[in-house]
Amino acid sequence: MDATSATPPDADGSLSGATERLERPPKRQQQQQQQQQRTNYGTNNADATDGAVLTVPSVVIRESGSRPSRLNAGGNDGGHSSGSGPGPSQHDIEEEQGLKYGAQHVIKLFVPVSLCMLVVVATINSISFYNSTDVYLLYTPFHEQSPEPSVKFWNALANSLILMSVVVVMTILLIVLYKKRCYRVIHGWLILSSFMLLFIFTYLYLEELLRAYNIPMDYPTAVLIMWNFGVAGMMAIHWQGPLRLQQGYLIFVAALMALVFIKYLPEWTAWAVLAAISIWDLIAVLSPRGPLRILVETAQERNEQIFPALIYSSTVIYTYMGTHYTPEETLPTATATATSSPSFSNSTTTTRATQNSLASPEPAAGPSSSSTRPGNTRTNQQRQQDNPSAAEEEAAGFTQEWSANLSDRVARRQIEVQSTQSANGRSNEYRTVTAPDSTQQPEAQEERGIKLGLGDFIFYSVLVGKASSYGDWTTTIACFVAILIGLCLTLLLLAIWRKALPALPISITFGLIFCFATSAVVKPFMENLSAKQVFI
Amino acid sequence: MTLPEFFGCTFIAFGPPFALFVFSIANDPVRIIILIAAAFFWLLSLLLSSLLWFAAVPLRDVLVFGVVFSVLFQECFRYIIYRILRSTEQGLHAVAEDTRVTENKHILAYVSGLGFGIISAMFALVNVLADMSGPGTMGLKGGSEFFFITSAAQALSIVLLHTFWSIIFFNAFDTNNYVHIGYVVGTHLFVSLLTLLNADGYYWATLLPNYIVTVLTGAIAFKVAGGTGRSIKRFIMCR
Amino acid sequence: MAPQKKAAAIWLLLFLQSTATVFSERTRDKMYEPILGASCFRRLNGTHQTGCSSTYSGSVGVLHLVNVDADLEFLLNSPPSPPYAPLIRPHLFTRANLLRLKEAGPKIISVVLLINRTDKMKQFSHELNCPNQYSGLKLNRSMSETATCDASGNVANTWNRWGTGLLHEDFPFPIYYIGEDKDIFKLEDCFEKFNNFNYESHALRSLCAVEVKAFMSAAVNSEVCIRRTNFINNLGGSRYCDPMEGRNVYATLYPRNASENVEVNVAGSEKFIIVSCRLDTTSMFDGLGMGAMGSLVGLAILTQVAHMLRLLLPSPGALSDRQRNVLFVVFDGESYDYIGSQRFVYDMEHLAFPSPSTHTAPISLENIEFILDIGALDDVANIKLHTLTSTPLANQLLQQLNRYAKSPRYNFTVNIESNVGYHIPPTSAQSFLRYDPKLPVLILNSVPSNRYYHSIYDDLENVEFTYANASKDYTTLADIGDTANIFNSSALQMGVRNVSSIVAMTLYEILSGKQYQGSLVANPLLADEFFYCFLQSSDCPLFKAASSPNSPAGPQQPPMRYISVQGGSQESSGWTYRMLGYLLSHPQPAVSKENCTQLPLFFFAGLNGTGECRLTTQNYTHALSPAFLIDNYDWRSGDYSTWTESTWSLLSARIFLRPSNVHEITTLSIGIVVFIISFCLIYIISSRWEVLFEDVPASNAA
Amino acid sequence: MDISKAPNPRKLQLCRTYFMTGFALLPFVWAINVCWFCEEAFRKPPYPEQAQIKRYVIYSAIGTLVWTIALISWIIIFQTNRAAWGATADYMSFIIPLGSA
Repeated sequence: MDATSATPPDADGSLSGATERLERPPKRQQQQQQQQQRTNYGTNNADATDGAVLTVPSVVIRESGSRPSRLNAGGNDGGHSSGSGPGPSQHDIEEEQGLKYGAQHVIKLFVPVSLCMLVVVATINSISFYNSTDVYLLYTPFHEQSPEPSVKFWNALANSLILMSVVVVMTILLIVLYKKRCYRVIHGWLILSSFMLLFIFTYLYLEELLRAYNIPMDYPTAVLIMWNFGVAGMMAIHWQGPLRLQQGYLIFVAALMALVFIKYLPEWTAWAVLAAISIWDLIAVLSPRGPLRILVETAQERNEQIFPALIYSSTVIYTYMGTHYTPEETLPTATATATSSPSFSNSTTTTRATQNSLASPEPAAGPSSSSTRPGNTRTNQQRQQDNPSAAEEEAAGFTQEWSANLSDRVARRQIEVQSTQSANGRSNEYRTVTAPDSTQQPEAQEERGIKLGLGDFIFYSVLVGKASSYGDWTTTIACFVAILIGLCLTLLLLAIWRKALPALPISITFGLIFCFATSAVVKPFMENLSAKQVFI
Repeated sequence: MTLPEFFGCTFIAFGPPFALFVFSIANDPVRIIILIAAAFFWLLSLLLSSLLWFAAVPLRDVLVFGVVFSVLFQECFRYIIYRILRSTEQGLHAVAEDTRVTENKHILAYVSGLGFGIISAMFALVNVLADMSGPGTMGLKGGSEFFFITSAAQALSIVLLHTFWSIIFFNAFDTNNYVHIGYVVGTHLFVSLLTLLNADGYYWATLLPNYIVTVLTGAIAFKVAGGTGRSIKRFIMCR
Repeated sequence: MAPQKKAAAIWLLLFLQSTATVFSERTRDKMYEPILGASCFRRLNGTHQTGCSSTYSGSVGVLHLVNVDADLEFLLNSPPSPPYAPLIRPHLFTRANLLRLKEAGPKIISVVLLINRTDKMKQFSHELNCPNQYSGLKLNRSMSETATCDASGNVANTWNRWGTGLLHEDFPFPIYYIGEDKDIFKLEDCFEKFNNFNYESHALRSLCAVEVKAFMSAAVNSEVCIRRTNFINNLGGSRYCDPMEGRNVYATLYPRNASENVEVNVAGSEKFIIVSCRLDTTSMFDGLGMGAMGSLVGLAILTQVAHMLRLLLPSPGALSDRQRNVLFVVFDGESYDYIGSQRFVYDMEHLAFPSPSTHTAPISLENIEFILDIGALDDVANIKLHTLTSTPLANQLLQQLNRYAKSPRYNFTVNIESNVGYHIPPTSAQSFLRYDPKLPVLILNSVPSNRYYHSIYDDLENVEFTYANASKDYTTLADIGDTANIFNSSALQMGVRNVSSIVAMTLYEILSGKQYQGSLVANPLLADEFFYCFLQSSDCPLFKAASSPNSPAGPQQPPMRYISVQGGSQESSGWTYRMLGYLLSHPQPAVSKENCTQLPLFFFAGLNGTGECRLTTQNYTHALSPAFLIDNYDWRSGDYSTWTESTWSLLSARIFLRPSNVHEITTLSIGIVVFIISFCLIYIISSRWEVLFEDVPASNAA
Repeated sequence: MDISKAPNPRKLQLCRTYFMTGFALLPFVWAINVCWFCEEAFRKPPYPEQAQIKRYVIYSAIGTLVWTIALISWIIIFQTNRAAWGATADYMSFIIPLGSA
């Protein structure tokens, strides 16, 4: 190790030793095993200890580093989380932590995003149905029939403007509803939209899939498959199901949505919409009067825990904690958090319940009473951290039809990460929880999950799918890489700024640039090269 | 449908890189990110070089021109990556799951090199592979039926070469070893220009030297990364 | 701002101009070579499917040029690396050979290519020996085959003695016709270069192969595919087959007076002489086949008769009986069990002809004085007048015909004989006779001598047509001697002139009750223009004159005369409609262009392109078999035509090198080996990499 | 949600609900139930509710198996006899293949 980065770990090392002795050992061994399974260079002792020490301090750094800061933060600005600086040093440490979560969660998002894109691209290339636009949406009255590029351009512009206005209207409507606390309506629409996706669009997908391969199928079988698939999906998404299943369903739903966009949007309109959406995203999330921002703030005022319906999150911690402490109360909580549940309709009470369930452990849990008060603030803050996503979820409420779907996707498009504080809050409770922790360490990372709205999945996939629909794979790959890099940057900014960020602008901008540049400039070059088998 | 050909070539070209990815990249998020970042930078370099090629309309059919410049661009971007990685080392150190990434700088070099290699091989091969899955093979209008398999082999050598090059390159800048830098750029140019012969079907004339260069570079990289004959012996002795 | 804008503009321009110039070639362009041609496709009737279809993803076969039967034997008995795609010349494209290929099955023979090398070709007809064998006149309802032709008996007595009947066979492989020489050269060259040596090592070599994509959606028979098409079983319903349908064209010599309450009164006292012929032809391959001799000659004669009568009898005033009228009908889809005429009879039976939209009284079969059907006049010099039974009408007509035919004044060298009995040709008349054998039906038909009936080779060579392009007025009648210097007496145009003049004169005599004395005869120039339009190019004077002024010129190809399906190109019926309209119409100098908009008034371009308003009498009737109108029609009953045409997504062919199995397997195994080795190796290295790179710190000491 | 963290009564309740839901022609739900609670039912140290969970899991497994067999056999029957059944088969079909009986 070189001298520069030596000191902090050492300091932590000692601390970590202490904490370790408290309750880590089982976990540490288990950590070793994991390393052995995961990484194959964990065999000899030096490494093993290395790994373990490294992991445990990584928990503890947070402890020592950010607890005071948390206190300050809690004191100064009632948990307005935007990294309001305590000492710069601590700030740096926090940043490092942010980066650290970033590093893991970036991958946790890469996998599903890539899977979603994979599904879309594979479909586009195998099922010609999704490749040709013959039917059009109600919202794109101009069909770009004329050969004139200028006319096409105006058509595309007009279409995208119409779509965007629909989106804006829906979002504002959403704000109103949310302010009026019409959770029933919101949730009804939410269920309806996912129902549509899971049944109707899946039906369409199955049909086109079978037709593409000319496979006969009888109605009893088809209906049975649809029924099973749909109901299981509704259960997994809106009620309770295995996390993997839920994530799988969310990815599939996003892919379906993307395919529908690709299928029904005219050529240029699709591109225009992509651009417009990302701009709108920027405005809605960042501008002080942006609707999503307003939603977030209302949510924060109400101090509500809101369900992440149709948002891809790798976290299950609320469920876990809630259920762990107050089972009967937190049934709604659990549903309301990990998966969006019908029982959210009686939201306020349940969220209160959540709060209790979250706050109550603290006294029992905290090694020192000092950690309890922060604990409370923490939970609040954490809740406030969650709210953006929450707010977006409400947006999901609005989806009934095309526009609705669109709007909620748009509204839901936002990245949101628990701040270090909340993370520590959990890691703190962790210590007290003697849960059977075969999967605790991964959990510990999963909990402060970055949430990525399905909207992002959808529009990323639309971009890549559109690119691949031209039958040139280099373009597809370029878009893919560009989008991932954009996502990386977004998450980096997220870790630095600690505030809800729009996930589309950077990625989509990169994606568009690379898509057009590749198909226009790089493709001929590469094709000349690969035709002559020249490698560069 | 010559799917066999397709899978065969895919395995040849992307099997080893895939194995490398699975065993040495996949389980460390930081490495994955670096890999993708490297790929992104390679894309940038390609974009620049093809823009140049594109703008220079008269020189379009003169592939040598494009090749040389793209090689130079790639090396420039390799250097840029080097600078970036070295400057963010502290951050990385804090971020990294296991500090080996930063302890052993060669891992960074290796990862970014692999990123370079994979993306360039993909760009060179993916469309060919896509065309391969049809019912036919090469050779109707000139071009031998070994077109695909040689392309795959070339792609593999390119992946490995990029990895080795990056290791040598990074270390060379760490140690101001200009010979190595020259070697990297030189061999890169040599290999790329050599592949120009493929157009005339001198497959062995290109493949053989390329693989010789690959092995040579691999050896140098191995030495640079701190391998020695003794270590190999010990490695084989399994002690 | 400004400089930036400028820069952007420059970049944009650069992109645009350069993207235009950039030529980038995908690898597949070097692997595949498209082959242009026409494909055989699938048609279905009530009981069977006929024609051919490729596999869903396209049939691939190794090219093998078949020059002599021995090559075929080689393919069938000892194929080194099947499946093969024999390149067959027309003279080897016989029933026997094709059936053997069919028996060999798609494992051995996956594609058949027919190349346009017509030397050695003696005949080429894929129609049955008895065309429309199952839909003609039947003696009694029990028997399924027509009584007018004996398929089982002596082939010489059948109506198409050279027919192989392949048009009604179902093939498990696609058959692709390559007409262009350059494509044939491509194929032969590829065959010579890669396949035509060292046959033992075929299994080890990459061979030149062809892939034909001609996948047909429909299957089994019309009943099944129509049922499946009509049954909406999911969101995006798919069409499997479409019924063959077209348009019959009819025109009356004199305009019929419009009557309002059309549904009640039948055209009581009106008497019609129907002169009919067929419009369509068919062939095995999509979009090919002109049916020059098979059906076009008849149409030409009908056109000229109509035109001549129109000029000889300008107004009903000249008639002995003013209630008389002549109805010229051109039936579509006759090649497929008389679709047009069956529908025509069906409509008349149900008083649905003409359609109420024309506001004219419906015509029933009682209104028909007699029917003169012009069949296939393969030999325009020897014509038979066919009738079921010898009636006074027939005798009188025959005698009149012969009078003009034999008359030294005109010296038409035409010999017309009577033929009484059941041996009547497969023409539209059979539909009428089938409805009621007692109908007064006379058929002009010659002894069949067409060796290319219903084939792609029944073209202008078959009728030895050469376009005189005299560019004179063809809309007037010609004097006997006029055109002798243009056409020699044996020319097709003259033959058509003779026959049509004879018929026209006869009809004139019948209508007006007095013999024709004039010296004017039909104008061979009209026949000349007619054949030019229908055999060489739709962009021709006659069609121009018959269409409205400054309407776009027709395409350079002749109009397609296959009936096809709804939405298919109905160009032949369209052109016929305009042409008959033009030739039978009466000029209306009084009416201005503005008022000359809706039928029956039509504004023709006219002979010299300066438009003229004319009162027309022509119209369409729907030529769709009644089988598709009757609910729950029994598809096997054979009462009406049940022909449908399958839908398909694309018809294409391309040649390429098919890699040998050995090559594929080696590639795959090498790949797998590399994959596994690399996996193991890298696993070992990465598991013990510390050992390998022991002195790491030393290296990054710097 | 992560079942391993849920309290035992909750597990039992979930398992039962899934099992009951399965009766609504939902073999897939049963399959999920099996995969989800297999660990709970067999690998975990025993606790009071485990017996019931085990029972539900086993029943679900059986149900899934029966359904799978039934479905597969039906599909085989249908595909083999589709051509023979003619119109009925067509009216039962979700996708009728192109170009074949």
